[in-house]
Amino acid sequence: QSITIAIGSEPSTLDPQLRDDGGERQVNDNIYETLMARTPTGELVPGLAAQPPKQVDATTWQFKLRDGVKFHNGEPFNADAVVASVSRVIDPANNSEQMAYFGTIKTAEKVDDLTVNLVTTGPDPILPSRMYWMKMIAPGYAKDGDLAGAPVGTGPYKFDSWNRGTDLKLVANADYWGGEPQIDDVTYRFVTEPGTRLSGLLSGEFDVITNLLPEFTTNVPKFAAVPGLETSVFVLGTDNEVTKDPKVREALNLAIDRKAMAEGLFMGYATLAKGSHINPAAFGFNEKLEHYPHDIEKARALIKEAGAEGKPLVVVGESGRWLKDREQIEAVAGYWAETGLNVTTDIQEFSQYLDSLMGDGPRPDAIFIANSNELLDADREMSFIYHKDGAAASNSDAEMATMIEAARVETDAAKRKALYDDIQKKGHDLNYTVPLFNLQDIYGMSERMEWQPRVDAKLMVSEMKVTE
Amino acid sequence: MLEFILRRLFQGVLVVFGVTATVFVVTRLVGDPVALMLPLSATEAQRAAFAQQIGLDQPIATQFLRFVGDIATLDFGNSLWQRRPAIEVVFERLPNTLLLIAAGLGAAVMLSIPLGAVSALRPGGLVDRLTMSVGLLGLAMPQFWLGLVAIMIFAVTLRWLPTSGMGTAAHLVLPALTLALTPLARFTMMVRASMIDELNKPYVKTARAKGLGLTRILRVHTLRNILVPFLSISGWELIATLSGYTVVVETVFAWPGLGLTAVQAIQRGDLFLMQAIVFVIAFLIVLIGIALDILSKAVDPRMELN
Amino acid sequence: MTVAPVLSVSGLAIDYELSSGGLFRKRRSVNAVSDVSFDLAPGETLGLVGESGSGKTTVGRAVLRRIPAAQGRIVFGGEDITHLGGEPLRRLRARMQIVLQDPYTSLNPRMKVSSIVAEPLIVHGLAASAEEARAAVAELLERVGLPGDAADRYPHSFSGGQRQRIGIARALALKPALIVADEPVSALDVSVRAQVVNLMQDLQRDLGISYLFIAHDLAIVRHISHRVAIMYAGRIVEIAPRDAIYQRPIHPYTEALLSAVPVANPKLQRARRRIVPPGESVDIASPPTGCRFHPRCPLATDRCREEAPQLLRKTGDHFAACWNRHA
Amino acid sequence: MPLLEIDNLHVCFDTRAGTVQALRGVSLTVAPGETLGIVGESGSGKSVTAQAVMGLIDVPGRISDGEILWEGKPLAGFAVANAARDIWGREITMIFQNPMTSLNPLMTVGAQIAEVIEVHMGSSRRAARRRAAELLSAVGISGAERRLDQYPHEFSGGMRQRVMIAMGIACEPKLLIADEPTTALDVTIQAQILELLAELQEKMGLAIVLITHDLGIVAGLCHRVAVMYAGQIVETGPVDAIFENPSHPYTQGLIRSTPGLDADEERLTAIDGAPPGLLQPPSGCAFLPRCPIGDEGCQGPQVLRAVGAGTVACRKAGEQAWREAV
Amino acid sequence: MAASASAASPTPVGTRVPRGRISELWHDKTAAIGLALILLIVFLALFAPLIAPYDPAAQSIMARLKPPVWMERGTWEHLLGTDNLGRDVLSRIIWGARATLTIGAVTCLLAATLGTVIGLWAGFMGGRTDSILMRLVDIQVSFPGILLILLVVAVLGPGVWTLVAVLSVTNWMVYARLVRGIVSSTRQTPYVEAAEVIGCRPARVIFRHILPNIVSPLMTLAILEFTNIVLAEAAVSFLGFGVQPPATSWGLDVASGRDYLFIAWWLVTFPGLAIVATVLSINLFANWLRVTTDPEEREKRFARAEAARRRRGRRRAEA
Ligand SMILES: Nc1ncnc2c1ncn2[C@@H]1O[C@H](COP(=O)(O)OP(=O)(O)OP(=O)(O)O)[C@@H](O)[C@H]1O
Ligand SMILES: Nc1ncnc2c1ncn2[C@@H]1O[C@H](COP(=O)(O)OP(=O)(O)OP(=O)(O)O)[C@@H](O)[C@H]1O
Ligand SMILES: [Mg+2]
Ligand SMILES: [Mg+2]
Repeated sequence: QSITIAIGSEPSTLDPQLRDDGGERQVNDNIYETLMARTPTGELVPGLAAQPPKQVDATTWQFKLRDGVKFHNGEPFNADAVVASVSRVIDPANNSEQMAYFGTIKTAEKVDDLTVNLVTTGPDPILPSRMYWMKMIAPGYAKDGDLAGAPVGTGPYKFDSWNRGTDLKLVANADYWGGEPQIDDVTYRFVTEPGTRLSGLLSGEFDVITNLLPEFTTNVPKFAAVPGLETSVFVLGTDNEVTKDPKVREALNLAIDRKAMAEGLFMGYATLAKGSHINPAAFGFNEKLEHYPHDIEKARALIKEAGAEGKPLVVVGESGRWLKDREQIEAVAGYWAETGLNVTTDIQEFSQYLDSLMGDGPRPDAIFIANSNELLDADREMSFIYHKDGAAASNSDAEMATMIEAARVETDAAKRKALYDDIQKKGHDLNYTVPLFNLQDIYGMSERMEWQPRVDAKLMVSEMKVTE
Repeated sequence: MLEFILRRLFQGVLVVFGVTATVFVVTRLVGDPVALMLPLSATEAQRAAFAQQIGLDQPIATQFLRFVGDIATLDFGNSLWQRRPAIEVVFERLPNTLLLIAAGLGAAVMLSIPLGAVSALRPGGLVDRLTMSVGLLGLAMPQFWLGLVAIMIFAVTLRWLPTSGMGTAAHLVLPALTLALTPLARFTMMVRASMIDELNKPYVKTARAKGLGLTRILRVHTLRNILVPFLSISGWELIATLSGYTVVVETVFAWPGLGLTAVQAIQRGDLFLMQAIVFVIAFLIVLIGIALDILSKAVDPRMELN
Repeated sequence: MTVAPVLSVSGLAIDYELSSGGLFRKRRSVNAVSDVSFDLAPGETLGLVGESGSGKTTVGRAVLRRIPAAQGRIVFGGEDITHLGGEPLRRLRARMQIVLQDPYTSLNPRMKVSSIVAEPLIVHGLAASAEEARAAVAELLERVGLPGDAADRYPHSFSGGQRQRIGIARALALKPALIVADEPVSALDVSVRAQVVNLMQDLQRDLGISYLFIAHDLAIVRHISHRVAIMYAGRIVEIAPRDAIYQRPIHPYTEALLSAVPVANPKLQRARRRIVPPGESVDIASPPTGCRFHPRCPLATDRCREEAPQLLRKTGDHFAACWNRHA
Repeated sequence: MPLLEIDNLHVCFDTRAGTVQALRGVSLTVAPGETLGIVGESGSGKSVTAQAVMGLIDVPGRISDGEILWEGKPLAGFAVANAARDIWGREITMIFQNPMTSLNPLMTVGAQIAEVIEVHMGSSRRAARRRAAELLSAVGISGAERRLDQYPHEFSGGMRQRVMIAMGIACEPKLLIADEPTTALDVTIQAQILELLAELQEKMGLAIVLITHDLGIVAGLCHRVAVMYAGQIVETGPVDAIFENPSHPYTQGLIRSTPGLDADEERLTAIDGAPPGLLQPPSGCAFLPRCPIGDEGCQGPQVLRAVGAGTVACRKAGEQAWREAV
Repeated sequence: MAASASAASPTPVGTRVPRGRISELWHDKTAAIGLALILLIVFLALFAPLIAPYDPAAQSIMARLKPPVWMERGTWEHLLGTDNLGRDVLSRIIWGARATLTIGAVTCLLAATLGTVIGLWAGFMGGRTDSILMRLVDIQVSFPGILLILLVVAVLGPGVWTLVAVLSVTNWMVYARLVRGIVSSTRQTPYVEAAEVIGCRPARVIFRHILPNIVSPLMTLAILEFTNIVLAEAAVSFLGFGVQPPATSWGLDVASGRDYLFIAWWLVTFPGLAIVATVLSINLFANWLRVTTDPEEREKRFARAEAARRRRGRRRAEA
């Protein structure tokens, strides 16, 4: 059988190691494999590794490799391939955008044909998770093949053709070590507009479309929703005139009727964020926290108490980047206006917005972001938003920064988890952020498709089935 | 003739130079090229290296000369988005756009002449009023809207045609028709109006006095006279299509042409790619202009070529 | 001793630019008129005849200083005006006026007759407004035989002949010494034509105006002119008092021209011997060498082909430019 | 039997301002081989008459009354338009005033001449072309073969008029209508064209209707003259009679206001006033307001009646008193 | 046949007094409708704050995607329904008229002023100045319009005023051409020659004799160009580079309604119809205006109507 999947953007390249590019990943996830993998529910399991890695010392992790795996071009997958893959990504000359994930890796050493040691610059408890992100390439093909245009991996699907701008086709890998997948070939179509994707699905051209709007779940033949990687949140400027008062910040959290928003905006396909912006599927998520209640009376009282009535509050955001971003921003601004603050929204053009989010200028009172965590580990989101030096952080809490740094090098999983719980509790109590929702990914499907999407948002064709 | 082509080419060079100067002023003087062209995450070192690479440290005149030199050698730099030479991306997408335009404008031309002629024969008649109404609507309908409505009706409700993308001939139908409507309306009205004018000219009186039938007069006499203004108006439409309509239509139908690429390039802040697109289109427009002038000359021996 | 001429033109040559010469093209120009000389006495009418494109209008416009002269001198009222410009030229305009051919386009359709006729007075500071000039306008309109209510109407409500009268009234407003009339009656019907010609003659008699009267119609020219100049391809080929030209033409072209004019008398016309010169008029952009008429001339000799004849006195006031004819 | 007979022709033009009554009862005959001159004031309906004969009156104009007979058979009207097409262009042809615009600028001269031969004579393209070349020579254009492939703009005005004439005589018609064929041309060229017409008539024996302003042309070329005024024919007659002894005061005035090349009148005799508008033409004599001898009696309708060798539409014509009055 | 010709009785010799412009407009139904629509839209735009039932930006999460009133779930509170944020579609369209008309008017004004000045200059100076200026026009006309606009917007950032500026700078050429054409042809007309011979100063010649000829064609052109601006603004806003939220514009509304095309057709349909109605009514009216200010065209139109009327009459007679 063949299916057609409509994805939002065309890969800019098919080189799996250089770009941080959603379109590229959606295709290459089927061609390449990684040492570690995740189950559809997010549990970290060995992939090309034969078993979970062992920590040899504080900075060395040892991976045993699966035997008998072959690349599509016949090259064997072995320690050399891993070393070549790792070295290529971290080679500064390649200037890979994925270094955000692999910055801690110092080197890879071959132990024997099926054993590799990965050495990190410091203690790195997240390394196994990181290796879930690094695709393994064939060393020979990397030298003289066309990695960017005609990829060769070990995965269940082989590259077939790519008409730039139009479509890209993969065919099943009959020799796949995990068994030949059910679907024979898959065609990707690149359709930016959600409306166009939907119409393609409705007209029967597509079998799977990504990012279905919640409103359309009733219109499509079939759909599947799964909690996704993105959490929407407002980061509050804790040093700003008005928002430096914790009472004000608390009021901002209490003013919002998250349930109504989830129902109204997302038709229920959004989970209320529980006290922080950490993804519930991620390691380190604090299950004990509850979402902030909706209590507009108290919020008003708090604002009055803080003497902030009529004070200006500028809400910064963008439009069109994330699901219903503007809707969320404007809805929240509406709730906040009810507390008595003088709220204005500033929807910025994206590059300007990025500057507001991560630039050196003064921090906005509140800035919207839909944060995503591909590694499903709390470290990244905490460093990004809670750590005072984090790119999107708006606080100057040195104590919190220390806690985050401690957790980052703690290799004992239980201890690390406890640390993260504390950090989240602190962030929650001090109202550093206004977390909104953990957004669900919704996929539209044609009648004949059978598929349960994954929490990590990977489009694994080998997990799909067609009933005819 | 040769002199004419040379002169026309020279004017073309002036156009391209004008576009170059405009782009230079806009990107280098109005905007800060480093901020515009590098991603926000670029490091200071990268910024400095880039500034050096495009020669920002040099005097404006030198910068401009370099800019012109690069363009003359079709060196538009690497697309930031696609990480390969921008001109490569442009040449890859250009045929798709040309295909779309050929289909759309071709249909418009083929349909407009009979429609306009028939309307002109009976101004105020039923056919005429119908054509005029549709024409006026065609001129009033924004193409993006028309495209969406067409998708809603023909692709989703009736399921006759695919909604978007490129591939089979069926994929071409909706975008080409959407693209065709405005030019079709404009052409038809123009054919009709000039046909009516032309039919009132003295030479038509002569032809009638020669005892020729109306169809022969239309076919042999007036049609040829309409061709010259028709050529020039279709030239304008072609330019408008190339540099405007396609952007919208390709976006609506996810047609992988230059127009869609332009929108994506801007969304991704890929100014190099955008520049390359603008220049290639400008260049095409110049070529089209020359071709049309030569064609007009072939049709109308009176034309003074200048 | 004759009186000093109002207008004296000598050796006039005029070039037209064909292409304004784009940025990189060389200018091309055509010599429309060359070596034109004539005098015009006060109260005299000089008829200027010639075929289309022979340069009649060009001479008229040059005399009015509407186009610059490439060569030659134009003396008006004793003053050399060849290179006059700016304010002095504007003031000069009061004394030389124009009547144009087409009565339908020579009046601004958006102005009332009173404004049109009063405009010369206003621009020369003789009246502040059309209202102030009312009396003068009324007098002028009466002078050209228009009804009294004409002043408040717009040009479109007048017939061709009446419009031409309005044009003449405008030209008269400043009491000019010279009027250049460029085919003032060509566009008019035969029956109306006579009205305008009569008016012009009356005005000349009463006001002593000189006319440079340009026309195609040899009969009309004969009727109104004291002297007649015949132009061919940018040159005057013959100039003489009226009767001399019509009865004893010297230049072969004049001869042919006169014989080609049909006469409104069947017997006479059928009996006339016609010398129709073969071929068409010359293209002044590429004129033939020598005498410009030689390709069509029955008398042409080698000399005519090589050397352009000068306009020479043949007898008395009779000048002609021909190598082969002498009186 | 006359070749062409026009009987009580009325033509109106519906304009915004109202209905222009361009022709108000025009009757004319043309005999085989004769030259009829039509003269008259601008707007008197000369061209409209010719166009009506050629079936060229169209919106906003219409033939509201009257008949046009060609060799006894009706020619005007919609129903016969198709049948008449073989008469137009073949038996009756027409040349127009402005040779500059009357030829299709984008077709070669040869093609335009050959076209009419192909359509009416059913000749092959090659034969038609050969004939076109002959015709060009016949109208005095040298180098005909080469000239066939040129475009009208490469010809001078006189030559274009010759081309028009070539087209007009291509099918050896019985009647050629020439609507001011020389008005746009210089006197010497005009003389050439007129001579050509006279010559052709002699050779081919065709009848010519010559429309003109110029009494001189009429005098030289025509056998009979019809004088039009305000959409009506006011006088017809043999050319000598008309010039020597005009019966209608308008004809009189016309002839008198035309200066000659030798007469020495102090003043021209002008006809005062201007012709009436045709939106509401007077029901009686249209010339009355300008007429030196008209009186209240002229306010009734005037009909053409025979006076001497011709016909006149003036009730006073032939009266002795009138002769003296003028 | 002869019978049918004579049966058509001669038209009564009646005088049709030229009717007044207004009643003439009234008789041309399409133009009258066009003008009425234009007036309505202008009225809506002028008094948007008073007329619009809601603040166009006021959202209500609970009242999202309500269909128009005549549909099953529609309510009288939102006549044309609500959008994905629960904003009132009718109010947004009314306010959108304001944005569209303002942008169109300002742009036309700027472009027309610039173009007229340059056209006057070129036409009056003639010669070299003229040919250089007109060459400039030729060159700029060959610029890739919308793409260049997009490039500029990419650099300067999207926004209403960027759009207005860029559209003005890319649209002045038509006006320059028109004005220059009229000026240089009017300069050739005999009455201007006469005025100069009389001794009028250049300023008087321009203002008294030349300029009055420009006004009406310029108006007509500006009106027609206005529709082009409306369409260009809509297109650029649709692409996301024009008017930016929270401001409204019809093009922008179509763009944001696009994602909801299948469950809320009204989001795309109504703003789209607003654009169509605006452009169509302007075209209808401008057509009429163009013909009406040109006596020759007027006569032709009359003749065409007459011909059609006569054809109908004939058909009826045959039937
Ligand atoms: N503005 C101009 N530019 C170039 N050539 C011109 C211009 N005006 C006139 N000419 C040329 O100069 C020559 C003389 O023209 P002019 O108008 O003086 O002739 P004319 O005797 O008045 O003719 P007509 O009897 O047709 O009015 C013609 O060959 C004409 O083509
Ligand atoms: N298409 C038309 N629309 C309205 N009126 C017309 C039309 N054609 C001719 N007429 C009117 O018919 C009348 C006769 O016109 P016609 O052309 O026959 O005059 P003419 O005698 O040929 O004049 P000229 O000597 O100027 O050619 C005129 O009053 C004219 O206004
Ligand atoms: Mg002249
Ligand atoms: Mg006529």
